[in-house]
Amino acid sequence: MKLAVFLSDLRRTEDTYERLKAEKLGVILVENGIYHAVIKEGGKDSPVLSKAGATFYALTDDLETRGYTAANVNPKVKLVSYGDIVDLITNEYEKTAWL
Amino acid sequence: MKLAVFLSDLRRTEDTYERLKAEKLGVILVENGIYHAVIKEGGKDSPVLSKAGATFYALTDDLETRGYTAANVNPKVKLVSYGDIVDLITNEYEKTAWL
Amino acid sequence: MAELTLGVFPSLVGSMSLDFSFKLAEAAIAKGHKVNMWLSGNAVMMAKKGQKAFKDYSHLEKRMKELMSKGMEITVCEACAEARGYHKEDVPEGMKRASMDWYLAKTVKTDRLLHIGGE
Amino acid sequence: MAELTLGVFPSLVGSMSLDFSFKLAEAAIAKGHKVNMWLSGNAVMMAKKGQKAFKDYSHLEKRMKELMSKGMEITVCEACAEARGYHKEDVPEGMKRASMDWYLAKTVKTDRLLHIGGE
Amino acid sequence: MGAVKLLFVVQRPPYKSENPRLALTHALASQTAEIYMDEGDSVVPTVAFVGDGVLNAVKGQQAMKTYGVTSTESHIKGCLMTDVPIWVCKEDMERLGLKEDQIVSDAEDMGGADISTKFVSFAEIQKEMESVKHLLFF
Amino acid sequence: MGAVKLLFVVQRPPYKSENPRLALTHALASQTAEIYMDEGDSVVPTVAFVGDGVLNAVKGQQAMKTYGVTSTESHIKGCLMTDVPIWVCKEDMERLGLKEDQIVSDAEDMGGADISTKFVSFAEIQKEMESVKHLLFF
Repeated sequence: MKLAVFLSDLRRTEDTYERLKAEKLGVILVENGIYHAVIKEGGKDSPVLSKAGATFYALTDDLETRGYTAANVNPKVKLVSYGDIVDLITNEYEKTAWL
Repeated sequence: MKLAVFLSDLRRTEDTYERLKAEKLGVILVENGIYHAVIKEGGKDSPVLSKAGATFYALTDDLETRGYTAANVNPKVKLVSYGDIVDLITNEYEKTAWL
Repeated sequence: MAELTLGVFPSLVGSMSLDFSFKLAEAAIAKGHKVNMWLSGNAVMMAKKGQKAFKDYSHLEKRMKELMSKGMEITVCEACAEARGYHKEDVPEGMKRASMDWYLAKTVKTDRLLHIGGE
Repeated sequence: MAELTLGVFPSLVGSMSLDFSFKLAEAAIAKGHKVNMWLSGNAVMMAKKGQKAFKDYSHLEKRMKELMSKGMEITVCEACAEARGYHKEDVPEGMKRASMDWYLAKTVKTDRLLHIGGE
Repeated sequence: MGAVKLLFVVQRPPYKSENPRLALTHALASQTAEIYMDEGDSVVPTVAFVGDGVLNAVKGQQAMKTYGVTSTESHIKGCLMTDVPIWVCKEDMERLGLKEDQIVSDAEDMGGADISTKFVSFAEIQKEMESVKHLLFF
Repeated sequence: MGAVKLLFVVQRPPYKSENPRLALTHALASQTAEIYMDEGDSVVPTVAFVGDGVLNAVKGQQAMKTYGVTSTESHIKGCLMTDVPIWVCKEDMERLGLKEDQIVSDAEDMGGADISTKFVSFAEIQKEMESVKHLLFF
């Protein structure tokens, strides 16, 4: 399946996320999920970003709301707008899961 | 200080809890906090119960709401009623912290 | 163009999930998609007219009305609303109240479903 | 006997923190203590009359009135209520609305404060 | 469209928010959704409890006695009574130390259901995720 | 009773619920609480950000631009402007990789505050917990 997963929290739902598999997997970081794109806890990337084969996106509005900019974002993560998210879920992926 | 800490969740707020110190510390498990008294994740007691020097309580009503009884409760934990909690926070402890 | 259904369950004033939903709906409509929105759980707060607009809180009634005028269907869970004391006369104009089967039925024909659960 | 102040911030229908608060207040009053309750954030849901009692949801209006008749003072955050569209005429009888300084002032004389935050 | 499959995935513990219960009541609403649908269309739901969500399925919940509210348990039984499949993830039960006899598996007190709770591996849930049209995570 | 000290402890990230902001607005209300108090009484608050709560204090928050709501940052500045002490836990900043220059520390755009944010160890927050009359965790 082609699955777009939304992560909106800094903590929790990790165990479902880790086990989920998809032929094509997009991980869209929104709301407090954006912290995974900018924080290096203990000097390390968020474990969220180690999901194999996934493409990572973060919503610019939610990044800016919380005081971060493109300069802070992990190079693994692409910044997207609301319009981009619409395109992702209608064109690139077939199903969505808001964890 | 004599501090009564309320835990109402199964996950989170661990890092504040671990660092908190008190001369006399009571940990009152309520709502989903009661899972710490009955679940042995991976066969082990909840890390919550390893807090040194603390006395542990769990609210019977909240245990029963979630399908557990006294028989399931870790021997480190005393069962209490709402009335008992009132006595604890008015007589045994001076301050409260709902984590 | 696709049909997108959003089911929004978390939130009240203070969480940003409702804001997210309305902004996403707006972006989808701007691209010519059809959008349906189901509000349940705490998200039924939108079914109460007369919310005062403070700067400290997001205030979505105006945006909701604009989106409805552009064809978005928006329906709230009737039981969830009544349990909070929101009655028929409280509903903003254009919004519908129904039971959960409205949402279930929408899942049949919609191309995409984004179900926003959470706590 | 002691004076206990409860500040209740989380919750809506569905979370059990409001239920917890009212049961604890009831137990404290039964033991002769004086109880004050401050409802803010989502807990201001109690400031809306006419909530339908479903078995699926806790329904606390009746218990609240009993506790008020036994001397419990209960006040809700005025701004939090208005932001949700709960106005003066929605307030159940006996409940007060005030700004946050009511709660802060109560902390001065109360023997114990239990502040229930959470998400 | 014919029969459209949905998977409801409950991943959070009960009573913290109303969402786990709403997953069950929404799944149940599949039974009455025809009034909004075209002739021949239907919705076929499955409810799967994973992660800490398996705690929703612990039996013996006394929520009516303690707080006067319907338990999550009775909603699960309501689903079984109307043939909505209930799945519970085995790996998560094991992790949390839950045995099958601790889990709601039938609805005898409601007169008995034709189906009972299925204990499944996460791999089976994953397979169902692939086969359904839409996913609803709670 | 004289001056009663309170400690507001914010331990969760911003924008997920309104509670972190309510901690700040409640602390600020100490300034106007006299109308409900006896002569000579007062409330003296301190706000401490710990754990993931330190994320509330990251500067440059654009919530007004993006969503039309007041940022948590501007509430922190409002506290500094009225002499409500703001503390941020150093160990948690370090854990999350936050430097002091990333944290809201003054209120220059509001005309300047007499106090600035204090970077403290958890041990100092612990000491404050011991010295105050009541604790309010958010």
